[in-house]
Amino acid sequence: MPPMPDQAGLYRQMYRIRRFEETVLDAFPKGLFYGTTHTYIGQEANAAGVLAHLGAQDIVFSNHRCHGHFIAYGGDLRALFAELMGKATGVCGGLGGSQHLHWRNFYSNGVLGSTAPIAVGTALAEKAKGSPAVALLFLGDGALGEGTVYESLNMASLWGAPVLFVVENNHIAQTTPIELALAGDIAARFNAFGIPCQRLDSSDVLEIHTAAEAEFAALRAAPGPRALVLDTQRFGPHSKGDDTRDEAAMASIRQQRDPLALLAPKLAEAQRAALEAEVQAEVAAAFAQAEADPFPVALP
Amino acid sequence: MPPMPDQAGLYRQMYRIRRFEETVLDAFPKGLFYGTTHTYIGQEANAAGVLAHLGAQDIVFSNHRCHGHFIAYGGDLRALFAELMGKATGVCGGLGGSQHLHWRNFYSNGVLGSTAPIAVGTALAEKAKGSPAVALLFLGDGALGEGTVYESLNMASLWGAPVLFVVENNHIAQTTPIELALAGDIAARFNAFGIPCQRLDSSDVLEIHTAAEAEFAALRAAPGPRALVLDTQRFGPHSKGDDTRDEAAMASIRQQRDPLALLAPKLAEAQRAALEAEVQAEVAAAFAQAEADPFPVALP
Amino acid sequence: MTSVLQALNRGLHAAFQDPRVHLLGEDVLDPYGGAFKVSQGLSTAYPERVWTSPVSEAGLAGVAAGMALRGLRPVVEIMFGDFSTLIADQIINSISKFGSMYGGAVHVPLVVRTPMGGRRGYGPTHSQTLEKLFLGVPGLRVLAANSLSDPGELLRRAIFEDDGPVFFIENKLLYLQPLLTTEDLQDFEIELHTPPAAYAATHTLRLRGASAPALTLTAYGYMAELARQAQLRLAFEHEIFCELVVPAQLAPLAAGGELDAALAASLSKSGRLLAIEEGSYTLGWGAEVLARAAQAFPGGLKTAARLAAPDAPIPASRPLEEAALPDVEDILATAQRMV
Amino acid sequence: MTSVLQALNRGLHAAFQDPRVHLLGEDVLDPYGGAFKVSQGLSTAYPERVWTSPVSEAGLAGVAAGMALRGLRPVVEIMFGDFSTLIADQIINSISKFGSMYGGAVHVPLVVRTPMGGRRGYGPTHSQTLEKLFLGVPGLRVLAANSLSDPGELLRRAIFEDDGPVFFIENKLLYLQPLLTTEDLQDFEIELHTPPAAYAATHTLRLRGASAPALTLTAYGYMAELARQAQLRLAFEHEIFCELVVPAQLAPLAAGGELDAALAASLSKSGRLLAIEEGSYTLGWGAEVLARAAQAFPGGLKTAARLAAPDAPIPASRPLEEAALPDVEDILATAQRMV
Ligand SMILES: Cc1ncc(C[n+]2csc(CCOP(=O)(O)OP(=O)(O)O)c2C)c(N)n1
Ligand SMILES: Cc1ncc(C[n+]2csc(CCOP(=O)(O)OP(=O)(O)O)c2C)c(N)n1
Ligand SMILES: [Mg+2]
Ligand SMILES: [Mg+2]
Repeated sequence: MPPMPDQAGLYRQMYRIRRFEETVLDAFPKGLFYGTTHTYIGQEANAAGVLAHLGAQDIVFSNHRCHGHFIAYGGDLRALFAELMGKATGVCGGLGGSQHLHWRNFYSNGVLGSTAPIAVGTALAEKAKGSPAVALLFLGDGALGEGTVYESLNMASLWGAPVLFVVENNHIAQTTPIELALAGDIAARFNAFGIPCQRLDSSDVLEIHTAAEAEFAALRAAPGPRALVLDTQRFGPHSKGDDTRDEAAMASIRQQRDPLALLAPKLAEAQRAALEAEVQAEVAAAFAQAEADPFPVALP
Repeated sequence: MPPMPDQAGLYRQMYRIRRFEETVLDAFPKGLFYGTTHTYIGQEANAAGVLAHLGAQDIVFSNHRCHGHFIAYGGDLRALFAELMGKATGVCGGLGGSQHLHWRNFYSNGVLGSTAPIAVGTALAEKAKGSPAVALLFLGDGALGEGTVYESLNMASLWGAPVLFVVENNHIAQTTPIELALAGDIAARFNAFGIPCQRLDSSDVLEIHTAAEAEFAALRAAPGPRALVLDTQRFGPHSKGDDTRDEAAMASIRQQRDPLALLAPKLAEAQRAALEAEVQAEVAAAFAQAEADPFPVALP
Repeated sequence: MTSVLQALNRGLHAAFQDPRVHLLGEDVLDPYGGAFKVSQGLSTAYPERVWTSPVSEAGLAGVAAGMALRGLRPVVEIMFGDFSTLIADQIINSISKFGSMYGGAVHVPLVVRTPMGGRRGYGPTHSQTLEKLFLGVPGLRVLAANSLSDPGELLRRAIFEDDGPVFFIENKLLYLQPLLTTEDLQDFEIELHTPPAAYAATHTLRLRGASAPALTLTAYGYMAELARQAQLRLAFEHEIFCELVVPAQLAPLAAGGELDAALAASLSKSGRLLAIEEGSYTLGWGAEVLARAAQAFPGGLKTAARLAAPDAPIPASRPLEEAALPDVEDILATAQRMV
Repeated sequence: MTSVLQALNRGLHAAFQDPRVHLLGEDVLDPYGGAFKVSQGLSTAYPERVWTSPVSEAGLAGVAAGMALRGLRPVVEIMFGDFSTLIADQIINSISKFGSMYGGAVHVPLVVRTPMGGRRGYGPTHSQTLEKLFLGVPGLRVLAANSLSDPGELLRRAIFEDDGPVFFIENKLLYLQPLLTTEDLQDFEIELHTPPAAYAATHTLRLRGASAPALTLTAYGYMAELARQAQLRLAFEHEIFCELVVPAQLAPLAAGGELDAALAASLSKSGRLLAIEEGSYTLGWGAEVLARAAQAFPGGLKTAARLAAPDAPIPASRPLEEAALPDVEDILATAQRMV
């Protein structure tokens, strides 16, 4: 039996993401950030539940909606705030901005689908080197429109790449509901390329943690591609203020599918309050530090 | 009940393709052609059986291995010979060469997979115009490696494009056996995008004719994409002389899967002999005419 | 006041009067109407001719090509010009080739519209000016909207007057610019020149009453507006009189390497050329301009230079991005060095 | 005699001694060894490091990028250069950007090799010279093999000495050329120049004992060989003495628009420039060469011209293709007009 997941740890991770993103959305209109941003609010259970199983040697590829992945990967909050502000202390020194992060074995890029073959290549490289590392690729339902994804499934399957495709299906791509963008069935698409696929409709981080645990175990036991489709909900706008969905329906979804609210009852009230206070302080401090950080010096 | 297929007509069509291609392979080393060529020998039943159902308004997209499709579509033999020779009287005046043909509603291109969305677009255009035309796309098993194909399946399915995807699975792409290039299952790939798929392993033109008849009937009754996977065999080299397959195995395949040999017994011997003689004369005359045709005048 | 964005939107609405016009793109349905709102209102008015699509740029371009082959007049919206890389094969090996490679009988009348450009902090994959990739593609017309003449009308003409494919370049900051009125332009004398077989005019701007130009500036799109501002300041603050040549058609240029007539006319007066663009330096639009100028004026140009972004990805950070992308100050500094 | 093809193949075999080197491509297994046989023998000797792939160019490039990120040194074979359009996004928005956009800590040491060029009647989608699409991509090195120095060695150095991506251009007809020996080149005085931070040498060829050059020719790849033949005939048949400058590195060029030193040296003697390439005219390599020359020699060049294929698809028909692609006779005619 694997050990019980660390409920407080998962809650903390999710709450760190939540507070980070709330801070971003709050500060953006004040001009403290520059560029664009895509917040992860509502989907925190995916990053927290899946990345809990990651080893130090494993590799993560993320997309435009990468803050939650980056934080759950262990990335520094101040460096992430700073990157979004374009500061010299940012994750990539301000060069990348919100969508383009790299730290240790974590990479994100803003071109949908483009990361798929690259993730497969990293997995194959590690396998070729005899390393036990596996690669993990986060994709949205929208990215499933890109042809490169299918080239990647085919090659991953043919060549036995130890890669886990994690589809975060929030049923929407920017403003396009999945019904208008995706024909057929997501799991069937993976299966058609010989890739086993587990699908889970949940915002409960414990369920996601369990599902991901099985995937990682299988992946490490018999290297070869696998897929995990997580049906989820994006609570906020696509980036900033561009939400065209029905507000009443969204309110009810936020009510029912909040990963924090779902886990909260499992923690002792006092423990949770203390934990939240700690995280609030952590995030506030990170934000303040980033705000005080210098901009990079532009060469003339 | 649909009328019985015209067996003599199908035989004639297949034999015209066969003789055309044999003439090409025979004359190439003599320097009478220029460039490259991909012959259709062994696969004649596909073009003949499928295109027999085409209406004048329907649209065909073909690939590098297009001579058989072009001939079964009704294309002129002399113009095709001339195109391969680079003559002014060629299908495209010598501009396109072997892989790039256009005549009436027939288009071929040499970039694998690139025709898939274009075919879907033509089908959608005809539907939008209220025309009953349908589009047909020939793809090899190799072309299934291209991501654009899956983007096309998705869009065709979402938008109800009246298009028939015909996969000619000859189990090889240039020199790469399908096992090394295709993971999973071809029919499952179509199904995963919500596209019904019929699969047939046959070189019998009558079986193919029947299978295609059902596809066209369904397509015209309820416009929307469909797929027909035809398992087949390429008898000759990929282009010229580049065959890396086992010669003994190929000899036995040629024995068992020759579409002409399979249909021949159904025709009266005398009828068949007469028909073959006619076609031989037709092909020889077309070749002679093309040979005598002028080259295009190059502007200085 | 009409903004460039409004003008483009009006141009599309005008074009949609013709039932052959279809629009394909990501997130183009109302109320969103496309990421930059250029397509707003179309899906409400013409639901059956607006195709909101999966995130499949190559497929999208190909579907539009098929529609164009069969008599429609499709317009493709690529959400960010940075993703034009994904349609490179469709554009280069199909869409722009069909008109010639099939012997001349096939036409692909489609328009791909897309916003290029930075200055919004979107970072290295959402800020590029990539049209240079397509300026040398045989069979493709490339147009760039500007605020000197109605870009909606230019778009409408691209949709109808062209039997071949058109790559129509917009710019994120240009969207917000007002279309310049005669009043806005009252300080300028403007000459219009339309190259043979084109419908997109080149504007030559000179300041009223200015003496002979010491320098010819050339720029297109949003950079043309920055160049116009620089032109004014060069005159009023530095007494350097320039002519500004603004083409709307970037490709094709005249065959045989011939220089655009408007540019040639200005250069024969000034003898000095500065080509200004937002894209990265090497093999940008300015390279072709300078090469043609060098051919047209053997031994005759006093100086020629290009102002462009450096050959590097565009940083997200504001000060870094500002330093990378050429602006009015950069034009002033470069122009002053040249005369 | 060693052909360019053999040299490349040997270079790959030499590179494979290092276990980090992997090859990915279509139909690269023995006995075929790739459509042009450059990869022959590798899959037999190193079966676990040769990945014959599905027909998935974009995926292939991406997989190689992933391998490169994790410490391998992958080589990608794109069967025909025409299909480099399919990897444009991977090259432009991932592979060449990672080195900078992540702040400098990421390296993508991979080599994409591909044959360009026509003269074999393969028609409009299998005959193009498309490297011009990639010459202005920041962060990408573009090399072109020639027969003046060992292209296998150049390839080997590209695999190992570069921590960034390299686009390595071959040419279908160049494959069959012999590597030129000192004997082959005995009529020439050859000067080598390696640009800063590069490992690929530029060759300047002048005929022994020739008087000051009347014209500088510049060309790369297979066109360099045709230019060399033209250079000999111009001297012996027409008494026109040229210098020929042959770069192996096409990009990056020096920053700030600076002209290559070898070219500058020759032009300061000849004052006349002819850039020769097989790709289509507009915004080809020659545009950047002429633009830089115009910048470097304000008012100083007597004449500058480009010889290239017209801006049109390459026809399949032999007489049409021959007319389209520049050859020795075209160089002779153009050079004679210029002096
Ligand atoms: C190749 C490409 N096309 C378009 C876009 C613009 N874009 C950014 S996010 C997005 C929607 C993505 O939806 P999905 O993959 O479901 O992720 P989600 O935003 O829902 O997390 C789009 C279309 C892009 N970034 N890349
Ligand atoms: C995009 C692209 N990549 C590679 C090629 C080179 N090529 C031509 S035919 C071929 C194999 C095609 O196999 P398949 O689709 O099965 O058709 P078949 O030749 O078996 O009829 C390849 C790789 C190409 N034409 N286009
Ligand atoms: Mg989504
Ligand atoms: Mg095949």
